[in-house]
Amino acid sequence: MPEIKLSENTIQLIKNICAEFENKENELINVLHRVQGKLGYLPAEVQEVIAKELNIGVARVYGVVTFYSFFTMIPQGEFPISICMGTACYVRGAEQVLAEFKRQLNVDVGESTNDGKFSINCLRCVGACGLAPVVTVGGKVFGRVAPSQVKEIIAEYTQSNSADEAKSA
Amino acid sequence: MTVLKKQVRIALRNCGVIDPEQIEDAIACDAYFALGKCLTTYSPDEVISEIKTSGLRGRGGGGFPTGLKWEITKNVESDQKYVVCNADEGDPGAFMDRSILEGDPHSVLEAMAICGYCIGANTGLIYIRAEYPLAIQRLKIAIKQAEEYGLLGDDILGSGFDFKIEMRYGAGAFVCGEETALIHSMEGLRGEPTVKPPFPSVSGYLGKPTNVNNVETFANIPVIINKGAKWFSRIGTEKSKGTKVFALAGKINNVGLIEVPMGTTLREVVYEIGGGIVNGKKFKSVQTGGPSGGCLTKDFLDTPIDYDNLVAAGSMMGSGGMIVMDEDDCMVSIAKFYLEFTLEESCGKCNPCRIGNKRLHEILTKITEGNGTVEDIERLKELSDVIKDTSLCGLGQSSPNPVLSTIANFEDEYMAHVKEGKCPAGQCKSLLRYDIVEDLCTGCTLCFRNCPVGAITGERRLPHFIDQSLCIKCGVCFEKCKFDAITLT
Amino acid sequence: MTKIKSFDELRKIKAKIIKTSGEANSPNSLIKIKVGMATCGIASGAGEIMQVLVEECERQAIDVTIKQTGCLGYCYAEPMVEVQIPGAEPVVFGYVDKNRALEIIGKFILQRKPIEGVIPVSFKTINELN
Amino acid sequence: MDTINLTIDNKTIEVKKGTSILDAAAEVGIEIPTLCHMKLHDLNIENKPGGCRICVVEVEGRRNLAPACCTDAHDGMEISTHSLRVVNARRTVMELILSDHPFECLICAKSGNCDLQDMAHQLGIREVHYKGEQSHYRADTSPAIIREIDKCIMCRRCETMCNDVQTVGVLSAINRGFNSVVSPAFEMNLDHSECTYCGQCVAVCPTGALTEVDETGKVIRALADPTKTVVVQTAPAVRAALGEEFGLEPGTLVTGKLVAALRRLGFNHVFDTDFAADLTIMEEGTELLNRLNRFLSGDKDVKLPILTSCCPAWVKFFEHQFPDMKDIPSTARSPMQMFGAIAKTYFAEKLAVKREDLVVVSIMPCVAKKYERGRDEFKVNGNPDVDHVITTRELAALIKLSNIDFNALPNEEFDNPLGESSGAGVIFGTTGGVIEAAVRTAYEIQTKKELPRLDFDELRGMEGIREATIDFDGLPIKIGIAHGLGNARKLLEDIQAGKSEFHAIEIMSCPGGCIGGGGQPYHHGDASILKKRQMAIYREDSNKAIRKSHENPYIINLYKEFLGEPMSEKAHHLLHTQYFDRTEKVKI
Repeated sequence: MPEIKLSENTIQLIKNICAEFENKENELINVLHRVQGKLGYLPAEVQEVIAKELNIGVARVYGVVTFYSFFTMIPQGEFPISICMGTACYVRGAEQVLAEFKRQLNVDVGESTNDGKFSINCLRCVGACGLAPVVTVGGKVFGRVAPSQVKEIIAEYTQSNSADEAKSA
Repeated sequence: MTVLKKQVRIALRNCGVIDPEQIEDAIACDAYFALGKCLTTYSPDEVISEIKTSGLRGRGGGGFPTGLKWEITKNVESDQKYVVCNADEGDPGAFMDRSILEGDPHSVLEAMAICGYCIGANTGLIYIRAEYPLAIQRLKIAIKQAEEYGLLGDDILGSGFDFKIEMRYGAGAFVCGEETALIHSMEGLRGEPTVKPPFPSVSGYLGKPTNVNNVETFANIPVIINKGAKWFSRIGTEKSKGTKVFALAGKINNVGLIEVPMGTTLREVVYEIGGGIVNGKKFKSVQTGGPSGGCLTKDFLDTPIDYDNLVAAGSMMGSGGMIVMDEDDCMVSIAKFYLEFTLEESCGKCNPCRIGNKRLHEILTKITEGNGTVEDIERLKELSDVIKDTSLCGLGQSSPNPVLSTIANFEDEYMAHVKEGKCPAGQCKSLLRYDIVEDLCTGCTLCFRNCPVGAITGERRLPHFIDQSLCIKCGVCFEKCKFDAITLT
Repeated sequence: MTKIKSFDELRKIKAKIIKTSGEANSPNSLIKIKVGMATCGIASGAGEIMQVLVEECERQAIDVTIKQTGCLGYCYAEPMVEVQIPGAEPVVFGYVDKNRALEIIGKFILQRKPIEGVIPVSFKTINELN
Repeated sequence: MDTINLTIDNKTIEVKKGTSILDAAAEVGIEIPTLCHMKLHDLNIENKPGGCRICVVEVEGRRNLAPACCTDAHDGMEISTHSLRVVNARRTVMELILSDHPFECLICAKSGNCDLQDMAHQLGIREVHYKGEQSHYRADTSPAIIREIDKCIMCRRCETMCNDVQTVGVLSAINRGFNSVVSPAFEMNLDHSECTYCGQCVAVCPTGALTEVDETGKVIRALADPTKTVVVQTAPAVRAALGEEFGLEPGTLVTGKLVAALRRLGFNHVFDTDFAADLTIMEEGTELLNRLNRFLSGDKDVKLPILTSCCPAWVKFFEHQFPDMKDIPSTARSPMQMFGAIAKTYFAEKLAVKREDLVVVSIMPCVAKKYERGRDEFKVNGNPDVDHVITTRELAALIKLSNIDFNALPNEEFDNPLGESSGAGVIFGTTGGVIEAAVRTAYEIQTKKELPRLDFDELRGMEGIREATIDFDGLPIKIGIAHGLGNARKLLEDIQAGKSEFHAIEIMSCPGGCIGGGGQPYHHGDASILKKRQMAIYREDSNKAIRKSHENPYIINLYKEFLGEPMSEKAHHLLHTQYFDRTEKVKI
């Protein structure tokens, strides 16, 4: 378990969120949503603070975090890639698109690349079934994605970033 | 151009018509009029009786009579009751509820208040997927605007009836569509279902009587009140009244959201509304009911769609996903796809679902990889029956449906996999083989240069070869070859 | 905003809203443009289309009301734009990109000439059903 | 209507409304097999997740099979508990469970005592038709409990005990679907958690997923080492339960055979923790009276109530959960640790054996004792006062391993000087016993009068929280008793809130006290066994010639020869301890 030291500010932030929900244990999921919204993920130390604030066992918090796929204990990549695996996308080839992303980035679902740039996740139906198969990168939606386009999509983000670096250099 | 109007928009009546973020737009379309009518003219019992007469059944999948559910909850004595709107739409390929919430949130808020009035609850909770940010935002705006107008809150329309609505968020668990799991999730617990009875109507959120209905069910309520139960019950079939919203997707031209009267046939949906199959391919099957449903063949194209006919045909209404498949879709793979889904979404509480679905999936994988036997198909059937018979909640009780219905309707495809080692749809990669026809290959090296794994070798201007042990069957060479020199068997 | 105190008051408010926004088909009211802005539409670029329509109408000083709306169900043809010219039936356009958006204003609205991409309405409303 | 009629396997019966199908069937002698379900009637503990699906039955007119444990019987129901459909389903579910379970029965710690194994046998499983991936997790070894959760079948009994009964909250189901399993937070080891090692999870686990750390090997090696003098002490609750391991009726007292067996195993001196329990009463009773008299004389600094401190799981519990109250419990060490301290000083001196060459082995009904003996404050220069702790179950294994025909053994007596005990020492083994023992001594010291009676029935029983007022010759002393840490929590929260009126509270972690300890023979869900053990303990007490700790001549002698008087400096050094704040501090 990697030990992350939380800053005083982070702890205060978590305490404030818990307090907003009156430190009620049945608000656990709402609290987790808010905290993940602020921090991006829910490392163990964060869960410990939440458990203490809501006066429940940390095992219960962990049990809830691991039950719901929306919660993550791993920091997301700078550009989180989500491949829709809804049925509409599946029958239109989402599996092949996912395989290509995994191959190109050499990471598995739920993992981030070593440079922290990309992470891959699957999700169920973003509601753009008319554009199946659909891939989202950050907030941007790519529709009707073919495996052959995967390289371009990744390049769009690696290049834009290296361009920024060039500028700042 | 004249188009036959096969669709009837009741639940979707205001979607695409009003600005969902302007309550005035909704009011112009009679929003909160049904609530007004109930509060001023009807007693709770009269409203419930009207809903019962309308014949409205739950649109979330089960098809339980809505009026009866309200009546049961009303009849339980308690100091506190709750109305819950189940907006945890989790079926892959279904987006009916999201469209309603994004297009006409007030229809749901109004109906929840009516329900509260009927059962004696003053608090409503909407349990919505966190994956629906736009719907959440619009609901929040709608609640705020309704409160500002006094259409939610204390003493609504001067009637003395108080009703407030709060939001609760799902966090990515399909099983939370099951009402006991949903309630546990709202209580900050793992979304594990519990054995019913007790039903939520008796003991639900925080142990209080709780009426849970789905978004589409609620969206129908104001129309029933405004237009009358008789008007509503004229639409549909004998036992399934009104309309049903479907998310039509898959290999169909007009992918989209449709609302059709109960009793419309699949043929009308697929060919008239859906515009037929993409690229003129052959229709193979329609999957309804999501991971709990089944696959219907062309033999059912003329079956009128309603709750009972779909069950009789080996599928179910479900929440309304409708996925069209063509000749390129392998039905064994489709069954496997749905199993993968249930496997991931099973809560793990009961053994048949936790372990049984895993074993089903393993057997299906074995078949799609060409290692299956005829006995495996029997095994699938036996295990499916036990999982259905013994699982704790609806998820496990219906999870083998895609397997059973594909075996029942497409046994020949299963047999082709296990007996001949062939996937008739050409989808199971392990059963595919790409070869280069020596005589046709010009040695242009295009396939060689495009192969992602270096499985193709050969000298320029001489025939190339595919190393089968390296080939990942991606099909790039097949697509790239300009001389049709690559065969797929 | 004042709270509505009775059902009667709600009825009056409805009448007032309809009056101010103009009867749908009265020839005197404004041209109305609706853009389908559900998740599906937004994912297909409805936001940009909205932008283009607003800017173009401002540029050409055309008096219209443009508003967002929910899903009409034609996901395959997103983004969707519905135009209602006073006195006429509303027309729904699908597959709207920037060019078609400009065409809707330049050709369909200003010149009242038919353009490509009309999606036939395939449903009845509750008021059509008796 | 209060009763309903139904038929089960063609037998018509009348039962009370609200009876489950499982209980209704039991009334006509039909035992529907269960796996996850567990109901400890007298203790008000029930685990009923309805998850294993072994107890499914066929109900006429119902679409699917019904779980008998959590389906109420209804009027007119026609139920079949062994139709082809039921048997087929039940066996298939069992095969599925086995398909995700290691086939290690031959070498599993739970072999012969495993509910899963029994069920597979009962259902006649001869082949597992479903094969596939099995779950694999890292094994976790803590000082007291081993978790091999490859063997977890998700019955959730441990969760019920840890969370609902004990309110320790260390365990939770984690993950989802096939990957779900019961685990501490972040899948860390138990020793990183707030686990008290009470062992109630071990006591109810139906498989080998949770077991105690086995120390029998170490004991065998110590016994075989000619350079060591090995002494053994046995806790009071052991003698009331050990017989069960050898087929004797629950509640059979086997004190004499126990002594004989230990002697045959090769222990040099067979002593009794009951002796140390008497010593505990001398110290704790004195401490109680000190605090009480200071309180009565108006001392505002004195803290009351005083809480007992013999239970190591309870000690760890308040160190984690109520560190602000760590000055309230008595500072007296547990009897086991007092014994160790006296054995390695007083007795070692008597034998003229070096501390390092004296090995103290404890036979305990408890797994937390394995943890307690390792606490740093109970070591001298790294040498622990107690070297090894084995449970009642481990002792039984050791006896069997050594080819001793337990039931044929004669009754023998404990050795002296650390083997003689009063009846007060014996009743330490049950809930309410420690405080009753304390009352017997404290009364006579305080009032300087002889007790008019020795049996305090008002302190006995199985209710989770009990209270009584004992008349100390005109001075009413209010006493509270809690067993089960959830019940203890309630009393502690009252104290925290300033609402407690008790002068003294006895707390035992395990339901029933030590007789229901995590190291006792498995009760397999039959709580009546605990009652029988409790009866045996009280029987042993009433059979004793001496029934008050301060009248134990060896105790009197120990003070005279060695300790001086209760709470003396020497007693303080050897017999008292301190507590620590164990709350996890989040790193900043």
